[in-house]
Amino acid sequence: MRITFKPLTPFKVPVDLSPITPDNLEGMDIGEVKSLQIWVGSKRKRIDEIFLVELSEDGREEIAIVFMGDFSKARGIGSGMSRGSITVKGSGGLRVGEYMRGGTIVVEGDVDHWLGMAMHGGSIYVKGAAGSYVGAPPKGSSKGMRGGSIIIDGDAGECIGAYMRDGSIEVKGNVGLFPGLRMLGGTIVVYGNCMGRAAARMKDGRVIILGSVGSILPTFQIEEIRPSVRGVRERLEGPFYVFQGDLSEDGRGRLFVSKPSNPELAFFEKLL
Amino acid sequence: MKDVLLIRNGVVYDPMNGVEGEVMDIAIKDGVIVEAIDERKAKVIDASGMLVMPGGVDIHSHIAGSKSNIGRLLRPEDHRRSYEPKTALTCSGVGHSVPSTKTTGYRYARMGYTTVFEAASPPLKQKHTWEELNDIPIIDKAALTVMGNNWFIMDFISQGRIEDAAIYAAWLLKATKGYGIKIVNPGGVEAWGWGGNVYDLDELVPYFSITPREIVEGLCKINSMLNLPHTIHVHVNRLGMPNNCWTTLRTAHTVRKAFGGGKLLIHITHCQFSGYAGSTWTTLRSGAEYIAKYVNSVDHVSLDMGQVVFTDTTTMTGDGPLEFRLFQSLAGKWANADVEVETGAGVVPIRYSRRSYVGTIQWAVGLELALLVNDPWKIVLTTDHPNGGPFTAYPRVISWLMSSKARSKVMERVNRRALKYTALPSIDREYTFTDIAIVTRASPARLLGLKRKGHLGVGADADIAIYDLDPRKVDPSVDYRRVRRALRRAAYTIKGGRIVIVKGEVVEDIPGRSIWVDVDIPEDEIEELLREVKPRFEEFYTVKLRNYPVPEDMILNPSPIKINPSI
Amino acid sequence: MIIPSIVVEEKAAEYTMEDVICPFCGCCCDDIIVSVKDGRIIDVKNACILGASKFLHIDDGRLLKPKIGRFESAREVSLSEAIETVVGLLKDSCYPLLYGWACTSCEAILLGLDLAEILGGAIDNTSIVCHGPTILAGQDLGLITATLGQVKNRADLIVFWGCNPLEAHPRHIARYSVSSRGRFISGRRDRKVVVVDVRRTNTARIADLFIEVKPGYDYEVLSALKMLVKDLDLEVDEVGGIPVSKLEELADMMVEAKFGALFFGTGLTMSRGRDKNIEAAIELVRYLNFKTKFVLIPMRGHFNVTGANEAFTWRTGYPVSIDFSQGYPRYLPGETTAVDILRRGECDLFFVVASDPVSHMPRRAVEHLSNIPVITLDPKLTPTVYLSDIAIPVAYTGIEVDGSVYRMDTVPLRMRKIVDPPPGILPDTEILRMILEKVRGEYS
Amino acid sequence: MSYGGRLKVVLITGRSIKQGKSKDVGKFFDEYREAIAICEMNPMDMEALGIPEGGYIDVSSPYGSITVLAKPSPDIPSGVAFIPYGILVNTIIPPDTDSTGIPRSKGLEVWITPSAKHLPDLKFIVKLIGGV
Repeated sequence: MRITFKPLTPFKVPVDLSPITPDNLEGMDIGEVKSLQIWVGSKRKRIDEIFLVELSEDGREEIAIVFMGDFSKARGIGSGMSRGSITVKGSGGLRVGEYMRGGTIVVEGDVDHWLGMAMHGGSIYVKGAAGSYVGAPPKGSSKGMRGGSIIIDGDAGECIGAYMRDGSIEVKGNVGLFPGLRMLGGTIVVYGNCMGRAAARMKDGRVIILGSVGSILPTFQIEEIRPSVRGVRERLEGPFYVFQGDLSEDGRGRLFVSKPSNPELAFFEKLL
Repeated sequence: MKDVLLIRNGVVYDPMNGVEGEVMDIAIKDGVIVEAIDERKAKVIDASGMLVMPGGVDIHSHIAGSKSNIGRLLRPEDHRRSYEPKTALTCSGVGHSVPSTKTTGYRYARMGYTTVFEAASPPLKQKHTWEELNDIPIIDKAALTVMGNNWFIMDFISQGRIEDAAIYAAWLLKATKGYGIKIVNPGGVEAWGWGGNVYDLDELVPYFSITPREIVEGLCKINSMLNLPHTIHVHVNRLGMPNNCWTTLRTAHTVRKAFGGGKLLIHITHCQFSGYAGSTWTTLRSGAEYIAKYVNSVDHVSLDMGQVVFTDTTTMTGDGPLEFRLFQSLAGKWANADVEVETGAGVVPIRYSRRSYVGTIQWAVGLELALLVNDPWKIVLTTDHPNGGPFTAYPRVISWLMSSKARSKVMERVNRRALKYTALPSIDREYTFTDIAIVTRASPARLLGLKRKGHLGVGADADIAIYDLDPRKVDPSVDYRRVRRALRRAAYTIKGGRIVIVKGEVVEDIPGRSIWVDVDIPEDEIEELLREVKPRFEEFYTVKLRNYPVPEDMILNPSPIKINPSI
Repeated sequence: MIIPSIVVEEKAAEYTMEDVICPFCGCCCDDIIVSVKDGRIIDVKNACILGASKFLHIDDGRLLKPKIGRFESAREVSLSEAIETVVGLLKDSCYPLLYGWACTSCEAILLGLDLAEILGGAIDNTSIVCHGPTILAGQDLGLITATLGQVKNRADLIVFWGCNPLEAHPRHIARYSVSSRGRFISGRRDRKVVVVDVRRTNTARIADLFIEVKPGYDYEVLSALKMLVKDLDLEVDEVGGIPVSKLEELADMMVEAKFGALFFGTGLTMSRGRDKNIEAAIELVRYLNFKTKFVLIPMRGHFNVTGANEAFTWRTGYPVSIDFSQGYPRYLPGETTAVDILRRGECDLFFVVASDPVSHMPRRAVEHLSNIPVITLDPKLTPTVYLSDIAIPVAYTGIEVDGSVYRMDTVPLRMRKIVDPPPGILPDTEILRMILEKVRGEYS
Repeated sequence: MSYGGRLKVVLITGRSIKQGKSKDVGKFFDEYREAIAICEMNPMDMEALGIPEGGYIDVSSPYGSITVLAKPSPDIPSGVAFIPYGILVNTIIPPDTDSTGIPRSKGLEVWITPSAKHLPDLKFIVKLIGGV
């Protein structure tokens, strides 16, 4: 079953879409879906006051939700979902896939900050760019991403995978500062460049950067050079400098940095 | 009409007046309990089959002030899991272990508590404490003033100028609108100013020629010179360390040696945290038996439990070095906030785990204290909110006190090894409703010297809790769940003669009163002392003497208690 | 003297007030002497040039009448008309943003929180664009701090990192830090002073050691210091443009201090890494506490920006950026923060109290104000007032009206009124109370 | 680096005593405008660009461009420029906060070129923001 939501008019204020998940819509008929209430700014509104809702049978039992349009002011798309799928044909807003446990989310445009916040499982695929704190726990908590996978085709912001414990994040574009901040486990692969300070304060886990990294924090120590490393779904060809850290945290994490993309790190070879 | 209220046919527990489960009526007029009223004009609450007690009194709870706010700031994750949306009558709020101000008031009132004492407020930051207390609705409140590491007090005592120390303390209480003398790790927090601590009653405080023993004895003397309604309120040295029950007993005994028995001299607060035997954390044992034995044999000591509850909470205390030690073992968040000349503070989040050895010992020590101290008038139920757990856990604690079955249920799931080193499994004492009314109402009110609280006699404040629970029909020993549920949400809470809670929901949002002691010392004596103190005061402090006191116009609904000192 | 009040030496229309609290920066110096003649402040003693300028110029560039209309099309209106119009706009809004609150009293801030809660709007204070990162880092790790008197009495090492007190907090040096005298420290000669900055500031000139770090490399330098304090070896010779030997010198000074204080400013909070820079500083101080006693104290800007954080926190649990749209306080940086709400164009009304966001926020963010109503309460004619659809003049907190404020180290102080405001001008608390009452009427 | 009369520098913003003092005098007074429309630079950088003392410069970022007065200051390292907080410098500061709530007001890379323009009128800038 496929349910499509099209905004009647562009959003002017934040819209909380967290109740519209396959889990919540299961067993509802179109009337029930339309009468669901969500927060639009500080007002409670019925779904059919703001969306054109269409339901079509595609012969599958699983619920597929489609959001059509610009959702850059939306919050919490796919919040806590455990099954089914959500497709956003447009931008996705903040906290897409927060606390997600299963199922899939595909966003065709960009998403804002806190993508896959504290996610436990499932998979997220963003075709555009993502903001900061991908997979990170909400402020103040240290329970980061615990499973599942996130793939971003575009760039991503700062602190992706902060406090991450397990699962994987792959970014095809460039990332900002601090990928893998305070990471405890899991894998982050950045195919593009990193602005710097990769894996700061990491305790464990793996951060792999194929582009340039700016510089390596003084709290990391070079260990070896490896011809290739295991990525998330494929083997990545290097060679890679392998750093261990963060030493100031007694960390045992690994930071893999492509040797060809970072000629300025050659001086580390002398230390081997 | 609104001010005349009749509570009809309630099953009343009022231990201070010797009422134990009698069915009777209570008449209220103009906010106080009266002999009788004209029933035709009164609003009547039908309390038949319901438990009626005085409003709860919390003797020790960290609800307001600088360190509570640090706790709130430190813990967004604590707020996200517990929030209350606004209603037509009430403000919204958040917080499981460190609730926001409005929520604090509502939650206490929902449990039938009507008077709460903020446990420790540094004088320099007492304006902050009062701003928060002003913002806490419904309940009456007061704050204890921290003095155990105050340079001026320590200097005066060590110079033998006890009268001047007393005048200074009286001025501090007046200036900051404090209620009593709080001592936190005497000397140890001053040592924390250099990153140190003191570990023994007779260890010299660095750079001061004084020992913790002299501080405690000095302030105890001052307390009686000033005729304060409450005794000194002491958080002892070595709190939260193994084998500290001996320090606790020596602290309690030192004031007896100095001033004799016969009357209350010292309140040992959150005694659970200072009731450990065993020399290391791995060999930690309960020291509750030793403490209870001593308390049973003397008449100058009172305690509050500081019960630990298995939950995620936030520890906060003026004992800066204690929080640093806690941070060293937990390695999570740690906030520290030293206060010049006076004290320190620290905040560390903690999760008390049932499975942990230490957690289980801690849980057992609090209950053992409450069950082994024979006279309930010597003990008060607290969790040292939020240190042992949030105050919202009181109904759970009550169910453990009233039912050995409830305790066994928990003991089935705690750390087995730890249980072997506590006496708890062998204790079958169960609190009665009278005992509960004592440890949650009458005893704290008496220990604090609140004459109009904690009882339902004529002339008492009409602060009353009514619970949907018939003590004649429910056996708390068996049906402890029912008791717990009823105590969580009062059927009615009456505060100052107004019905504020009905069926656990706020029906009227009124401000409570602000209580402090106004010690009547001749102004010229204070002025003379301050003239002498001023140069040093302004050398040590970063604020002028004139900007230090809490102006009275900052306080909402002031309700000072006049005290005549004997100096 | 039991409850000493400000002494007013009254001679007809002339009087002098002592121990006045300065309403300029986060130092909140409380020893100012102000002389008044015919209702005007004519002299200020003890204050720094910044504070004195504020006291002496309260009548300049003042907004004197409520106005409706932007720019040149503004017309003067009565207070009641202005308030009616404000209430009408508030009622129609679905997601208003209430912003400012750093230059007013905690009493006004609490009323602002009431208003935001009733309206279901977002409310933010200016700390988010200066020491917001300090708060964010504090929420992850906890601040290790002390009141300024601890520094005055005990500190034998003072480090200023990315701050320039001689220009931003001119009396800090003499009253609270470098040359202050206390019980255990008798002045400048008992102390070592270190300045770490990207340029040789005036403050750097009075330091025993100046360390010039490459702009944007504070995080690396702090991380390296943490390694050195933990006695770990560095594999590089230079970090952030500083030779490791110099960092070793600094690390040794820190460890050997009996009581060290690290003051930091926007040089850390606003540069590359932002809140993570503060996290690194906190971690450094944490480790230093295993070896000695060390605290860190943020150099807060406006006189009550700390109070705004405190009042926000006790009422809502969060120090900045509260969103009440779902009926209870919610908070997430990047989502409920003022700059981000404006950048995404999500609020439908902007209500400013005691701040000038048009000047102090990035233009790309405040450009959203061209689409929505803007309401401002301010004593002065600022760019924000100029842009506002409605502006209501208010009295100066701490000069024309009482109020409670918090110093940078969270010490609470009570400000006292010195002179009357110009005729017809009310305190912001009064205006907010009037608005609140009418809004409550509309919503009940 | 200077090429073709352009210089890439790292921009630092902050408080200056003049800005702090004049902001309470009045933000539409010349004193305030003079306090914030100033850019402190290393004298060598100014020389490289051929800017005389008291000459005007344009400071540009991807978000906009402003004209300010150049002031030599030997305490500023080469490759760094300092402009006090205010409405002018905020024209070129990026609005994105990377989810921290605070824009990156220090450490932004900007281009400096000698300018033939004059100091802007602050009211005019406010009107641009306010949509006139």
